[in-house]
Amino acid sequence: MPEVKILEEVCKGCGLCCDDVCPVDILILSPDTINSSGYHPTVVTDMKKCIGCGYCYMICPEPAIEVYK
Amino acid sequence: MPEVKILEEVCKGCGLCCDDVCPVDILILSPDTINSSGYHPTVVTDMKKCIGCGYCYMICPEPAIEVYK
Amino acid sequence: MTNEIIIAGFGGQGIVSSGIILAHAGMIEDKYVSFFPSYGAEMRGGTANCSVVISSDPVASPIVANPNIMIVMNEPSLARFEPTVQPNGLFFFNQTLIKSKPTRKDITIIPVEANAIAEELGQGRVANMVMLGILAKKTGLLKLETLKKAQRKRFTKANKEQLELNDKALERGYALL
Amino acid sequence: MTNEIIIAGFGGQGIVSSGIILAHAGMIEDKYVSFFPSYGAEMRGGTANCSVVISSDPVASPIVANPNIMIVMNEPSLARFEPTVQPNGLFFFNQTLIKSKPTRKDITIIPVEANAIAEELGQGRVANMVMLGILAKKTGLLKLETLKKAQRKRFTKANKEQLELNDKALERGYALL
Amino acid sequence: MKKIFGRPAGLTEIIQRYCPGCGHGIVHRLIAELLVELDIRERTVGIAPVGCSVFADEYFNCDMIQPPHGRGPAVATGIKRSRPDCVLFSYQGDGDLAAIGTAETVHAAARNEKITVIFINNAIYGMTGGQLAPTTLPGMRSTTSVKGRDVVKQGYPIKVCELLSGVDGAYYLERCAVNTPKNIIKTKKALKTAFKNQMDDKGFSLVEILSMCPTGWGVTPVQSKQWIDDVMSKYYPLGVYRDRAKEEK
Amino acid sequence: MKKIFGRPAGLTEIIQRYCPGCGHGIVHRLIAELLVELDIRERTVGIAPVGCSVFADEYFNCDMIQPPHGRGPAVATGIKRSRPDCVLFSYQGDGDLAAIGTAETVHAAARNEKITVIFINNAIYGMTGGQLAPTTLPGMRSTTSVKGRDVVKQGYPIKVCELLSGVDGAYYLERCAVNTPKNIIKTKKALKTAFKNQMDDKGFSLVEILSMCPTGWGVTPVQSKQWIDDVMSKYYPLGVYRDRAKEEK
Amino acid sequence: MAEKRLMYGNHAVVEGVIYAGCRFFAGYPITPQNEIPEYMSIRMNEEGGVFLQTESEIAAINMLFGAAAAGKRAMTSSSSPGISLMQEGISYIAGADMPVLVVNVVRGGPGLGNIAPAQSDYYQATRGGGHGDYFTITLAPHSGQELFEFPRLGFELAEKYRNPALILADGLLGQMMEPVEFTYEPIDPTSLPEKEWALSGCKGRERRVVRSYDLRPGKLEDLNRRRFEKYENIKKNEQRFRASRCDDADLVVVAYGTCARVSDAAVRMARDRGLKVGLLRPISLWPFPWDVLGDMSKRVEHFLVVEMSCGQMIDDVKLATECRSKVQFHGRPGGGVPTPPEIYEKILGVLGGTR
Amino acid sequence: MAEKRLMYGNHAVVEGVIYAGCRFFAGYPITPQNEIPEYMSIRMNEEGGVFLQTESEIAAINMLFGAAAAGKRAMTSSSSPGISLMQEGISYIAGADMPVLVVNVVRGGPGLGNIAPAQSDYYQATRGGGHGDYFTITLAPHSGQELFEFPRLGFELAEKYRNPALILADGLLGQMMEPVEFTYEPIDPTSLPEKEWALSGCKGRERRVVRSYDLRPGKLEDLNRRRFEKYENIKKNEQRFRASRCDDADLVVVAYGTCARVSDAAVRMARDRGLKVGLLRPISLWPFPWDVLGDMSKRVEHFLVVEMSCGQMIDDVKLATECRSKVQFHGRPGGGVPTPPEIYEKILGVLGGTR
Ligand SMILES: Cc1ncc(C[n+]2csc(CCOP(=O)(O)OP(=O)(O)O)c2C)c(N)n1
Ligand SMILES: Cc1ncc(C[n+]2csc(CCOP(=O)(O)OP(=O)(O)O)c2C)c(N)n1
Ligand code: SF4
Ligand code: SF4
Ligand code: SF4
Ligand code: SF4
Repeated sequence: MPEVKILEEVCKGCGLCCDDVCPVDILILSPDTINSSGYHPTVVTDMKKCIGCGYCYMICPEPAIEVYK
Repeated sequence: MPEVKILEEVCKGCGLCCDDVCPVDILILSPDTINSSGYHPTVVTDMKKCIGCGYCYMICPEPAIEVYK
Repeated sequence: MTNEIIIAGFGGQGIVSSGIILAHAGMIEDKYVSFFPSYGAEMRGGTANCSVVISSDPVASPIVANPNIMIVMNEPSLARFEPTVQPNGLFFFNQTLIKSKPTRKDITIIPVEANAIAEELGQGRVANMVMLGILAKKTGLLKLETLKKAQRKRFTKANKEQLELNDKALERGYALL
Repeated sequence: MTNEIIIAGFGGQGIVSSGIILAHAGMIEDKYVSFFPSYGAEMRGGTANCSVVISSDPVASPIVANPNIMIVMNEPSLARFEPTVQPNGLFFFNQTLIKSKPTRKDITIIPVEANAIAEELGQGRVANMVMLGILAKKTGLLKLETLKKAQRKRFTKANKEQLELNDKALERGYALL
Repeated sequence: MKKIFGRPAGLTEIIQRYCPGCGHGIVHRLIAELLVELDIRERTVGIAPVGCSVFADEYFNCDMIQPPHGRGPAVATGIKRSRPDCVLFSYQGDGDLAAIGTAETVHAAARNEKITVIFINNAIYGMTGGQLAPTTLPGMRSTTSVKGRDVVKQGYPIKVCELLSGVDGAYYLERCAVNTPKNIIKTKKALKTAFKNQMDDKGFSLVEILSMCPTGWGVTPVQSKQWIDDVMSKYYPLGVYRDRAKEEK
Repeated sequence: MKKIFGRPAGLTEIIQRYCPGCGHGIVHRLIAELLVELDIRERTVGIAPVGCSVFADEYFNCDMIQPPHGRGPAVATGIKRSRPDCVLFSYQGDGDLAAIGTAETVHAAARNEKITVIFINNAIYGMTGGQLAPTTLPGMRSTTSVKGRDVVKQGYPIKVCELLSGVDGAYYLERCAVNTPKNIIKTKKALKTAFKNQMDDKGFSLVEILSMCPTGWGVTPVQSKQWIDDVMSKYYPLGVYRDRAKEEK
Repeated sequence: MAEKRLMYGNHAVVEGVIYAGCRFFAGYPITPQNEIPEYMSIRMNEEGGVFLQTESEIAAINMLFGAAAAGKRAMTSSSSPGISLMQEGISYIAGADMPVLVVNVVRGGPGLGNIAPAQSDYYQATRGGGHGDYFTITLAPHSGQELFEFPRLGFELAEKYRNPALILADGLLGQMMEPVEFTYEPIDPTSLPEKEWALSGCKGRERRVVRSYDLRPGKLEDLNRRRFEKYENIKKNEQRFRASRCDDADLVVVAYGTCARVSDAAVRMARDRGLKVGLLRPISLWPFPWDVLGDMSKRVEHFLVVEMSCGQMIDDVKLATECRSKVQFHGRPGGGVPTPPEIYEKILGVLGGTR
Repeated sequence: MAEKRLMYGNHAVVEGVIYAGCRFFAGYPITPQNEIPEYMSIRMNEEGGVFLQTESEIAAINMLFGAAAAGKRAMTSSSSPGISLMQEGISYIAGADMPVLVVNVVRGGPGLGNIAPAQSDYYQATRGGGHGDYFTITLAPHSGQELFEFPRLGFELAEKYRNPALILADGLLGQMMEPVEFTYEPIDPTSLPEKEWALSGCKGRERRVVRSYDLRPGKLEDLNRRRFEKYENIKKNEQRFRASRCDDADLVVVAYGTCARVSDAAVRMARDRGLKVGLLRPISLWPFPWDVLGDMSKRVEHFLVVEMSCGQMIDDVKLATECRSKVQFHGRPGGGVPTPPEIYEKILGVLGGTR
């Protein structure tokens, strides 16, 4: 089962991965967390659904996302 | 009857007008004359034939040619 | 007497506006003033800060390295700017957003619930005005009325409600001490 | 002793070659020499000229303003350069092509039928060599043999016949006096 | 579990200073991936522009040089001619490449210089604060065209692929975008071709990439992504503009 | 008898310093005729390049300025924007316009600057002594390509009309020649259109003119005239490359 | 009294340019002067002037050449690397005797350097960074007020002498806000007299030519000599400076622009402690105020030159004071800005060293 | 003795460059140095080197930046206007501490000027015509022989100090023919050591970065200070000059390049007439031979500076002699070349004036 890891401190909360990029729609910007640069990083809402397509990684400018399988 | 006047001192003897430009072929570079810049200027061989088309004037870079009618 | 002020925080917290309003207020009260934004144009990200000088003498350099008055609006700026304050300086900090505590003993620490008060007034954005209010009171540097005038010079396109809200925030800050 | 030479004529008369051969010959005879072409690269048309200096001392400036030796190959150059020659200077001129007569009394005028002699030898182009020959003899500045060597350095791609023709022209010039 | 996607070895560990949602980071990563995949990282010299990506010389894990604004292709030429075995890429923004660097770009193409040019078209001057770029769309606002680009006074945008299509020397020209995963995959393919052309000693290859600049455009990152689809790529059509490898077949 | 052809009043009386058979003189005369025919001589400001025709500032009988090498279009822009009623022409050679001046040319076109550019393509640097020009043909000899232009090392020529065809702003582009009376007549027509476009406030008009440089080419004037027919115009096809007036209809 | 406005230095320049009746700007963005083209684009639009964001600094300076030749007041602004690119153009403009105004908001160099304030383009500005014998009239403002006033002065001098004028500021002056007083009425551009050399079409007059070359033998030499007569006039008439507390000074600090502000504070510190220290602030850097420094050197023992560079203006101070006084230097290169205490320390060092 | 060849100065430079082991040339034609690219195109072809005729001088200097960063000896040549266009690039190269060789065959200026020989780019060469604090090592040949030899010297100094080097010649030196002796064997470029900073791909080592900026607070200042330590070393070690007949001189003529040749003849004239006159010829213009002039000024009463300009090097002579001697000037701007009698007259004037 694939797994996505968000590097919380690297993420700038741009939200590019959260929009319509993830085919199973499991990424959102965390409303509560705030990292030390002041950004709300992405969080995974339901890891089980991840299909490991890597689209989120692909669009992440930092990259703050790793995908494992 | 049209008439062509070559400004001998202005002509640089390039010969552009003498080649196949004149439809009645009456222009040649004078082999004997030499102007003060050291050029052999164009001369008219047979003025009567001139049809006043102005082609010689047109191609002359200086212009060292005048056409009268 | 020369007052050298730094205001620091995140972009979006009205850092630049606060600085300009302070400088403007100083000008209205016929002092020598200057405002200087931090270099940022060829740098992306990070925090924002600006320098304000209000003085009885012509301003030498508008760049403040060691402020005698410091306003800190967010967590990262606390760590960065606390060490720079002059001994016996005033250190205003936004207690609502900042978890850590300043540690220096040789400066006067003034915690302010700037964002909490601003939220109370209905708009987090006016936290900076709360800060300016308390600064004016604590330092005696500027009149409250002058700050009210000055903010009107800055926000020339704001509507009446907003301007009045700003006034209120200034007043609340001014009343804190 | 410094000899300052100008050679002037139409482009195509071998002005530059003559100058370089002279300088080269001077170098072979272990004199200080220089050659300088007239500015022309950003000017079109007109006549060509060059300066040669052959001296027992290092050459100060390779640009000759007032030659003590002048070679004039065509009509327009006569008018232009006659006035520049130093008093008591030598003035060689190509009588074949030049109708006018030099008028100065304070210089030595040496008319040369350079082109006529060259045509006799079968090639108008070697008129410049005739001039170099007579110059060498008249001034005693250079040996005939050196000029022959020097022209070979200049025309590295010429065939044997041409080189020998050049030699002949040099000799004819040399023999003129 | 194995990491199947993650920071490529072609990038250094340094955290990039771009704004949130900036397209530069995406393109950086694609290049970095190719440096590894094509096994050229150790013989590559990269060129950072003057622009937001001036810091690219810190971000790419290979030899780098940072020349004057707009002169990347000239510097690349100097290096490539000196060391033909090196792989050269010149990374440039639209101010850098299509304004001040116009002559260097056109002539590197005309010389068919064997280099790879990566051209980030974000329709704005990012670094200096959002001024009009040669690629700013008609009517689009910038800090020097606050009422929108007025083509009568400020002229028409430069379309770089179209312009270079008029240059015989250019070997490969393609326009891509990095606003969606699909476009990003295409961009990577184009970049790969552009590097391969150089490795095969073919010639001048330029990939133009429509790229988000939320800060300069004054929109959110997500809006910026959408704007490329809705507006920008209509004005700057994606596709291959020159492929001499194909033409020669 | 009446003089029907002769030195036009648009030229000064000064005898031009060009080599025998040089095409510059022909183009000068055509422009000079138009200054009179279009009645614009008294409101024209002409721009001389750096090149053999640097002396054009002595030859045209109108206000003239002589700017740095390649910057004619920028200087023209400065004047035109300051005095929109003036008619501006920038006269430039291939080194001036297509080498050092590439950026200024492309961007004046992109701005659709309301000026007339007259571009003398003689495939060589005349003034400096016959070096390779950006327009020197493949295989053609010059003093810096004594064995002929090697496209692998020295790149391909720039085709200016083709290049500018990729620029949206350009309003009118035509390539002509002055090697025969017929071509000269066409050239005059093109120049007339280029001036008219400006007078009608239309926009950037450039006429490229294939022109003889017997000195630089190392041939006789008559051979040079022939070479344009036989070789040069094959490589640089004559014709209209852009005419927005027609397209708009 | 005129209205006071709290303004960015970069905005003050723009207003100064507009007030000077200039309606032609061409330039290319570069930090730390981006606020100039940005604000200028708005102001020129309001005033019906020409605003051109160019493809490069080279295009910009040449557009100025054109606009000036057309008889118009024309200006550009940039920062160090961009000004380097303009050197050929400036040399041409000087060679054609055309008046233009160039503003350099200097940053740290060489190369890309940084965007911090600097004074390391002094040589370039005062010695002609371009080729050939020429000078540009160079003014060094030290406040928002002068940034507003110097564009007018610059144009007036440029036109009076038909020569390019330069304003040498720095990132600190450009990006700071200060009160600025609009001390005079805006000039109506249509009220400026037509230039008798301007290109405008030759209707009703002889044709005119603007050029910077003369290939006829000796002619360029004559032209250069005439230009240097003009330069002698400028040197005689236009040396500008502000001297404060110099009358009884044992030590005079020489500093311009930002360094003059900072030095002024240091001098005040020194005076507070009873030290006889003064400040000479060159306002025109070319012509440099040689004369006043020459005079002063007859009675002042020490000069301390303070620059944000490794030492450039110091050449002129030495040349002006002709070895009559001791000339010391304090410099901060690469974007460093000196502080008053730092300069005060240096003053103490110099004075201490002699006691 | 090595073979002597009668050569154009411009060709001598080319052979000097080839003999120095340089195999990279990029440049753009301009009179009076067109023979350099022309002959270079042939020689580089023969030697398998790189010859690039560029689209502009800006492209050329930046190609040099690239080639130098790649660790290769690289050179360009141009004349005044073209060198002005290179100022930004040279500033970057200096800021990145890269060695390149630039030849300026100076012509009359400013602007398009003319194509006659001149020395009016002295300021630009020695004061850094570009922005920021930097200097370029500047050599002034006065003969075909030195035009052949100085490229090697230039590269060696440039590499030793990692700094651009400049050869300042003029149209007279470039276009005259003189005998040139090939005094040393050509250097095989493959024998030159690899630079430990060159860009070549990071195989087997840390990656390398060549840049001229540092935006971190204070860092650029440090970098500049370190560069100025380097400059102090250069000043200490590399002042080059030729002094002749100076030992007993009452008057020393100071002149470089063409003016030195001409002055030498004038000095000989003066000596012939029993006047105690000498010649000091600066060979390095930066670093200027301050020290020897400083020494001389302790015993020489008069200096006469001769330049083909309105007076630029005279600043350095004044700074070096520190008012101990009288410094006079004779100049010919705009392409004028002084003659020996003219300088001799001036010498008489100076000496006469004191008797
Ligand atoms: C010679 C010169 N001119 C201007 C600048 C200022 N400058 C820095 S980056 C830039 C443009 C940036 O825009 P772009 O190339 O589109 O890149 P982006 O920042 O958008 O990625 C400019 C004008 C400079 N550094 N040097
Ligand atoms: C900045 C600068 N670089 C180079 C030159 C030298 N230069 C003068 S004219 C010219 C090129 C001439 O060729 P072209 O433009 O084709 O005109 P042509 O002479 O053939 O008519 C060059 C390179 C110069 N004057 N200024
Ligand atoms: S006018 Fe026509 S016919 Fe008469 S000479 Fe000229 S070309 Fe010949
Ligand atoms: S075209 Fe003109 S210059 Fe040439 S030969 Fe004929 S008349 Fe003479
Ligand atoms: S300004 Fe634009 S291009 Fe620059 S970092 Fe921000 S988003 Fe990216
Ligand atoms: S060199 Fe060529 S372009 Fe120049 S004048 Fe001669 S023929 Fe004409």
